[in-house]
Amino acid sequence: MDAIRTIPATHYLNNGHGLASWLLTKDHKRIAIMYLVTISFFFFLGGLMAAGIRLELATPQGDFVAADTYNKMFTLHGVIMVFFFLIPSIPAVLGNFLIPPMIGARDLAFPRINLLSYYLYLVGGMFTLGAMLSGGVDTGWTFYTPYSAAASNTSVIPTALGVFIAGFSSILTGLNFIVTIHRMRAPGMTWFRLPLFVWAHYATSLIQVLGTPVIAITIVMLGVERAFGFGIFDPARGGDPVLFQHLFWFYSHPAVYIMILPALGVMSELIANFSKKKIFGYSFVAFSSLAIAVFGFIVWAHHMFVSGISVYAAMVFSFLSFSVAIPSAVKVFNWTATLYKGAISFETPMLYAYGFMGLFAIGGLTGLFLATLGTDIHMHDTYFVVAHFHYIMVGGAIMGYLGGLHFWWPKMTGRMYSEFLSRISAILVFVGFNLTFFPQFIVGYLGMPRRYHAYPDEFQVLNVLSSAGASVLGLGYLLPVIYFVYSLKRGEVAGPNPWGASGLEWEIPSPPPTENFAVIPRVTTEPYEFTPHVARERELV
Amino acid sequence: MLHILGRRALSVGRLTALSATMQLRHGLLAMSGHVTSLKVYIGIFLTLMFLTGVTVAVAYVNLGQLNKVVALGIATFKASLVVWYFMHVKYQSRLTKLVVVSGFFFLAILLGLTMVDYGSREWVNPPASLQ
Amino acid sequence: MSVFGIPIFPEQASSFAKDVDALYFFIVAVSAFFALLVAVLVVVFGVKFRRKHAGEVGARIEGNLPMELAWSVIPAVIAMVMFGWGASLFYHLRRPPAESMNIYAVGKQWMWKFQHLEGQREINELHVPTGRPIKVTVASEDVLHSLYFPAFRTKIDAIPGRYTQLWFEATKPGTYHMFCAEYCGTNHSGMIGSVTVMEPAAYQNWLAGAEGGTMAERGAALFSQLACNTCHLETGQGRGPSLKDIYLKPVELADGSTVTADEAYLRESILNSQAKIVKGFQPLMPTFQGLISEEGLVSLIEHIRSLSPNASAPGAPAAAGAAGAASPTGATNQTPGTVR
Amino acid sequence: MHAHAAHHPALQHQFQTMSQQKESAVLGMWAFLLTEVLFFGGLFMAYMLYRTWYHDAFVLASTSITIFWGLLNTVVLIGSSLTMALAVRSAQINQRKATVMWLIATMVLGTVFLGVKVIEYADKFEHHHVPGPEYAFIEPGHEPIFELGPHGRELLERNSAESLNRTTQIFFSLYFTMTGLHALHMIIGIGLMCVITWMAWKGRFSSEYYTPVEMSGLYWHFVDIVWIFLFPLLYLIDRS
Repeated sequence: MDAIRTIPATHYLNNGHGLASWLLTKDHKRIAIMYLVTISFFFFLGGLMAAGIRLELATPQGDFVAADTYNKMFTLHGVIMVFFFLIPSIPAVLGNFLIPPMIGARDLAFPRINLLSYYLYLVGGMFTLGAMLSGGVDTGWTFYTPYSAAASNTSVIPTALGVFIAGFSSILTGLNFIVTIHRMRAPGMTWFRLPLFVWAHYATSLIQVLGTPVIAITIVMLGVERAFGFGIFDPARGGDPVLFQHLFWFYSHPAVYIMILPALGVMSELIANFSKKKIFGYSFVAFSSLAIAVFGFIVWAHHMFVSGISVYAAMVFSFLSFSVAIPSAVKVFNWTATLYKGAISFETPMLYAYGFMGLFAIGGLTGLFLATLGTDIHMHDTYFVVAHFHYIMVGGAIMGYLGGLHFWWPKMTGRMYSEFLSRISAILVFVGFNLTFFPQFIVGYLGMPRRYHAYPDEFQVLNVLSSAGASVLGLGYLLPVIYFVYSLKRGEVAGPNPWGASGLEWEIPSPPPTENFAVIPRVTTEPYEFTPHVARERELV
Repeated sequence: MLHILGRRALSVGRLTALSATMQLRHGLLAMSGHVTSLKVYIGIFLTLMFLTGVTVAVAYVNLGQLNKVVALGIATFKASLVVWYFMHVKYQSRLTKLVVVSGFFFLAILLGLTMVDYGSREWVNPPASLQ
Repeated sequence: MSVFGIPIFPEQASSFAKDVDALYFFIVAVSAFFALLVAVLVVVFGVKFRRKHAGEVGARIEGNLPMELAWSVIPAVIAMVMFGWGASLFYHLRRPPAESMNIYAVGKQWMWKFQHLEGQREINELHVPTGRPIKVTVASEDVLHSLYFPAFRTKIDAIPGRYTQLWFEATKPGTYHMFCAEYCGTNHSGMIGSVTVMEPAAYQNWLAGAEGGTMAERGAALFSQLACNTCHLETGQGRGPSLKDIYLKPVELADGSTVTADEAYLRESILNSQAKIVKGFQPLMPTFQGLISEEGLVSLIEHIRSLSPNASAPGAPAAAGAAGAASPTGATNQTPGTVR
Repeated sequence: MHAHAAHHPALQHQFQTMSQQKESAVLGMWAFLLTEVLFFGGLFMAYMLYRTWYHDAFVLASTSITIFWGLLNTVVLIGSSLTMALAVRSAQINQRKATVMWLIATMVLGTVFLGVKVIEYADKFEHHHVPGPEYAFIEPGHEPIFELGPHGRELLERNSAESLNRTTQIFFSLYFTMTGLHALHMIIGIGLMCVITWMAWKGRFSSEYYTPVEMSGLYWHFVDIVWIFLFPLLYLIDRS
C-alpha cells in the first residue's frame, strides 16, 4: 500500500517556479492557494479586531479603548470577516481548487477571469486596509444611512469602494462556477452524479451573480450621496433611509447563504465519506441547496421589523422567512439519516462535521426566534442576534471551511498533518466557540444591545465568560497554522486517496498535475459509491 | 417543489437519462450560430424607430395612469425585440432563455417585495375588509 | 431572574411581556426538542455504527420518500404555528389602544429627550405610571436610533424625517433599562437611560413638579412666537385654515384628495407647508424646515391637538404614514418634511 | 485533446471543442448581463419609489429636460445596435472588412451619443440642475428657466419653490447616477470595441471563431436596452 503513497515528480506546485509563475498563473489550483494565503491573512486581521472587542467587553466601563476606536474595531471586524473572509472562503479556496477535478475538467471555464477575480479581491482588500490605516471607519459593516452618508467623518468611501470591488470578484467567481458546472462536466457526469459540494456551489454562485450587483449599486448611491451631495437616501432631501436598508438586505441576507451554502456542501462530502455511505436522499439535499438560494431572496426584510416598515410588510416577510427554515432542516435530517448504518470513523474532518451539525442546528433554530415577529421586536439588535449569526457563520461556515480544509489538505499539498494536534484543535474550536457565543444568547434576551462599548454592570459575568471563551477559540484557530505549515515539509506523504473517499478528485495524484486529468475521465457511477475494495483505510497514529 | 422532488426520488433513472441527453445536445448545439438575414435586422431597426416615435407621441397624450403603463410597455417590447433578434436569443439554447427570464424574475422580486412595504405604509388602519 | 447572582432572564414589567415570553418559551421548547433529537441521534449513530475495520462500508440506503416528506411537512406546520402566534402578538404590540396616554421622545446624538403632555421634560430618563397604556411617539434629530425597553419587550427605530411609535402598559413599579438599540455613532452606548415605573398617585406627584407649563402651553407660546396665530385664526377667516377641531379629522386638499390631520400630516404641513395645501387656501405659509427643533415641533402639534378637545387620542399608528408611499387615493402630493 | 476535434488555434486548453468554448462564452456573457440587470435594478427601485412619492417634482423635472436630445440619442443608440448586429453578422460570414467597418460605425455612433450627453450635462451644470450645494431648480419668485408643460403652471402653484428644490433634487440625483453609469458602460463598450476592431482588422475572426465580436455585441445591445428604458422614464414623464 505504501507504494502508491508517493508525491508525483511534477505537479501543480512545482510546475513553474518564481513569483511570476504564481502571480500570473491561470491554474485554478494555484489561484486557490493564493486565495488561501490572502484570506488567512484577513481572517487573522479580523480575528485581531474580535480579540480587541472581547477584551473591551470584559469590563462594563469601556476602559480598554475609546468609544471611537471600539466602533472602528467592530466595523472592521464585520467588514473584513464578511466581505474578505467568509464570502470568499469556501468558494474561492475549496471551490476553486475542487470544482474542476470534481466534475472532470481541466480548469474552470474562464481561467483568466478567475485570476482577475483574485486581483479584484486583493485590490478591494487593499482599499479596505488603506481605509483602516487612514483612520478607520465607524459605520458598522451595514453602512446604514444617514449615518454613513452624512454623519460619520471617517473613511466611509474607501471602505465602501473596497467592498464594491471585492463584490465584483465575488460576481466573477460565481459566474465562472455557473458556466463551468453547466459546460465543463466530463462525459457521463450528469447533474445527478455531481457531488453535493458542486450543487451547493452552483446554488451559491446564483446568489453571487444575482445579489451582489444590488449591493454594488447601493454602494454607488451611497457614494454619490456622500461624495457629491446627491440626495437619494438622505431624509433631509426627502429621501428614505429605509430604502437603503431594503437594498442592502436584498443582497446581504442572501449573502448569508453565500457563506453557509458552500459549508453545507462540504458537510455532505464529509459525512458521506466518513460514514462510507451514500447521502440519504441525495436529490432532496441537492434541491434544498437551490431552494435555499432562491428563497433566500424573498426574506430580506426580516432584518427590518423594527426599522419602520409597514406592519403588513413585516407579516409578509415573516411568513416568507419561515420558508427558508424548511430546506435547512431537511439537510440536517438527511445527514443524520446518512449516519444510520454507516461505517463511521472520527478523523479530524469528521470531528468538524459533528461540531458543525450541533452548531448549525443551534444557529438555525435560534433564527426562528428572529423570524417570529412577536419575539423579534424584543431581540432585534441585541446580543441574541449576534450570537445567532455567529453560530451560523463561525459555527457553520468556519467549521465547514476548516473541516473541508482538513479533508482536502492532503489533496492540495500531498501531505498529511498531525492527526493528534488537529483533533485537539477541532475540540478547542468547538468548546471555545460555545463558551464564547452561548452566553450571548442569554445576555441578548436580557436586553444587551449590540455594538455597545460600555454596558450595565449586571451583564458583566456573561460577558467575561464570552471573552474567556474567545481566548480558547483563538487558540483553536492558531493551532492549525502551526501544524499545517509544519506538514508542508515534514508531513507524511498522503497518496492520492488517504481517506478512501469517493469522487473524481481522489482519483488523480496528490498534489494534482496542472492539467488535473491526462485523459478526460468518463463517469459511469453514481456519487458516493463505496465498495469495500475502494475504501482504503489509512492507519491512524 | 416537493412534487418535483417526489418524482425525482421515484425515478432516478429517468432523470439521469434526461441529463445525459442534455449533455449530448450541448455538444451539437450552436456551433457557428445562426446567421440572421439583413432583411430581419433592417426590419427590426425600423420597428424600433417606429416605436420610439410612438412612445414620444404618446407622452403628449393624456392617458392618466395609463401613460406610464404604455411607456413601459413599449420599452419592454422594444427591449424584447433587441434581446430576441439582435442578441440572438431566439436561436439560443433554452438555458440562455432561462437566464434572460430569471434576470427579470429576480428584478421583479426586488421591486415587488420592496413595494409591498411602501404600498402598505399608509394603511394606518387595516382595510375594512380585514377588520 | 438570576442564578448564582447572574441575571439570566429579564424582568417582566409590561402587560405584554408575559405574552412575548410565552412565545419565546414555546420556540425554546421546539428548538430544544429538535436540537436534542439531532444531537442524540448523531451521537448514538456515531457510537453504534463506528467503523469496525478498515474497508468496511455503510449500508446501501438511497433515501426514503415518506420520511423526507414527513420531515419537510412537520417542521413546516410548526413554523406556521410560530408565524401565526408571532404575527398576532406583533399586531397587538404595534397598535396602541385608543385610550393611550401620549409621550413624545426625540433621539439625538447621544441622548433621549422626553416630553410629557403635562410639561415635564426629561433626558435619558422616563417616568411612567402603571396601569395605563402609554404611546410614545418617536422622532430623531439626526441619524437612526432605536428606543428600546427590555423590561417591556418592545422597541422601535427613531427615523429622521418621520414619526414612529411604540406603546406599552407598565405593570410593575421599579426602575428598568432604556437603551438605544440602533447604532448611531461614537457614543451609541452612552444612550443608556432608565425608565421609572411609578404607582399612578406617585406619578401625579411627580408630574406636579413640572415647570414652564404643559406641553400644549409651550406649544401655544411657540405658536404665537412664530406668528402662526396671525394667519391661523380660529374663525377660519384668516389667510390660513383654522386649526380648531381638525385633529384626526379629514382635510380636503387643493388637488381634491383628502388626508387625515394626524401627527404626520401636521408635522409635514409645518415643515414643508406647501406639500399638501388645504382646499380654498393659497400656498402662502413659509417653510419652517430647519427653523424649528423636533421638540418644538411636537409641542406645536400638541398645542394643535389641544384645540380639538373632542378628538379621541389616536388609536392607530398614525405615524406609520409619515413617509408613506402615494396615498391610497392616488394623490400626487409631496411627502414629508424633515428637520435638520 | 479529443482526436476528432480539429485543433483550432483559438481553442483554449481547458475546453474539448470549439462549440463547448463558444457555449461557455455565451452563457458566461448572459450571466454577466443578468448581473447588470440587477445592478441597474437597484436604481430603478429608487426611481420607482420616489416617482410615486414626489410625482409633481418628477413631472416638473422631467419637463425641464429637452426631449430632442434624448430622442436623438435614442435614434443614435438604436442605430448603433443595428450596426453592431451587422458587425457580428459580417464576422459570421467571413467578411473581414465589413466587420471592421461596422464596428467603426458603432463606435462613431457611440461617440456621438456621448457627445450629446456632454451637451446635456453642460446645460445642466450651467442651470444649476446638478445636485449639490449649488443646486437650484427654481429660484423663489422667479419664472422657471425651462418651458412648462401643460400642467406645469398648476404643479408650480401647488408646490413651493423650496419643496420643489428639495424633491427635484432626488430626480436629478437619480438622473445623473443612471445616465452617468449608462455612459460609463458605453465608454467601457467603446474601449472594448477598439480592441475587437483591431483584432478583426488583424483577421483573427472567421465563421469558425468570432466569439469576441459576438460577446461585445451582447454587451452593446444590453447597454442599448438600458437606454430604451431610461429614455421614457427620465424624459417622457407626462408631457400631456
